[in-house]
Amino acid sequence: MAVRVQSEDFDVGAELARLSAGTHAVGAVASFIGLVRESPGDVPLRALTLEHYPGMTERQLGAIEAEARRRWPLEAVLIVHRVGRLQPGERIVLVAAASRHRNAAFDACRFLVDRLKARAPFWKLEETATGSRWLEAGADDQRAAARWDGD
Amino acid sequence: MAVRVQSEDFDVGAELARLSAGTHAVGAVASFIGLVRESPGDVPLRALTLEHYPGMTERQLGAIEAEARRRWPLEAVLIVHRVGRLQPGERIVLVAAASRHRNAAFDACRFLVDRLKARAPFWKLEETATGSRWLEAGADDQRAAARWDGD
Amino acid sequence: MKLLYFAWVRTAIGLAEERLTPPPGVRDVAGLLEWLKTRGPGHAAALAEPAAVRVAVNQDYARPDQPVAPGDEVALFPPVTGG
Amino acid sequence: MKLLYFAWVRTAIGLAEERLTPPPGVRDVAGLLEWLKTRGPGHAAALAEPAAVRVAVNQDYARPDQPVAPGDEVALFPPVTGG
Repeated sequence: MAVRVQSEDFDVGAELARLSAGTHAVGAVASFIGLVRESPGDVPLRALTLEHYPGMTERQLGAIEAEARRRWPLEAVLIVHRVGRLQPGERIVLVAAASRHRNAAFDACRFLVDRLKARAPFWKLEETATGSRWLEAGADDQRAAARWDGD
Repeated sequence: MAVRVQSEDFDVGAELARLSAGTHAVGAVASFIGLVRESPGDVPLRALTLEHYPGMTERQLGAIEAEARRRWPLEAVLIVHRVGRLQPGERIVLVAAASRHRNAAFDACRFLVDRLKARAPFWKLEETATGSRWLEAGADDQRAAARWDGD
Repeated sequence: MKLLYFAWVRTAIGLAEERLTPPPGVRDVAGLLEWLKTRGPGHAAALAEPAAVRVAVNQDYARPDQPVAPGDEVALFPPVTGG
Repeated sequence: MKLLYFAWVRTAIGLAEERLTPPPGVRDVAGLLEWLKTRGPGHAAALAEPAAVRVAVNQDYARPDQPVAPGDEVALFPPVTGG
């Protein structure tokens, strides 16, 4: 399965190895790991709770994968996204693209991450000593996703 | 050590985990794995032998890492490059950049790979049933590296 | 019609899900949001700024003029923040 | 002067390494390559097209006009193909 939503952690080494297993056609695997980072402000982050829309989230991720495969000659694609309550330092997401050549792998990986951030139905609840609040979407993420639209 | 040249394989999961271990400042790890790919022509590739220039190779990789750290706010950088005789499907190189934000991680990782391909003293000897030949450098790699010069 | 709410839209409305039968005059997403606002103070608060809410009809993003039908699954949620 | 050869430069010359004392007239990289060509048929073949060979002096890339001194480590190799 190229697209998964799960609460448990994933094994980065095993997941990436699978993208080039059983074939000698892959010359490049580009990947991205997103982690729960400490909050930039004064109040320490206790946890991040990730919510999703079961059904639609997987559909959107599948559509993002399909678009990447239309745009670049890819041998394999992987998106694994966690949901639930995560501590600082924990992995949230793994995105990877495997191709014969590195330019396709790099471009596709970045495209997948940009599109995921802008379109996949996930929401983050930030929990600190002073309470909880839903994170707002960044205008940066919308811009990052939009730069692929003109291609 | 952020830069290593070795004949043995590397553990991708362990190497990438180390980039964000002991800190909660890393929000993004972008990475690249290069593998021995089957030859595009009719004659199957038997093996690729990677030669390097001990001393200069490590110095050049260190200089490439230092330049990436000057250009982007990075929490960690990793380059592991193998030498010796490798079979199709085997890993050749792992390059990774860890940062608070994904744009720096992505840009730095691609910069590291482009610069490594253009400047780090490694050479590939291709071995097939019909003999051995030294691979020629691609003009693409010189162009890919040059696009960072104007920044 | 099955309505689903996520993130702060869910906490504002106080429900994750409800089944409703909009009046015949509700024909599109914009009309549905206007009608939902009248369902209670939580709904009114969640939909005070309709531009802050994203809508999906049958699990695809929908614009205000997209038609809605009684059998649809309609979801309301804030702009996404995954990854 | 310590000379190092890599990849097809090494196989053409038939040596990975040699210690040489260039004549006093050899002052820069270009002059060194011209003199090396005269050292034998392998050297002449490897250096037939000097533009195809990269030169490093003391482990840094060097241009044709870079000075060379007797104590230097000078390496000759093809354009790199790692990664």
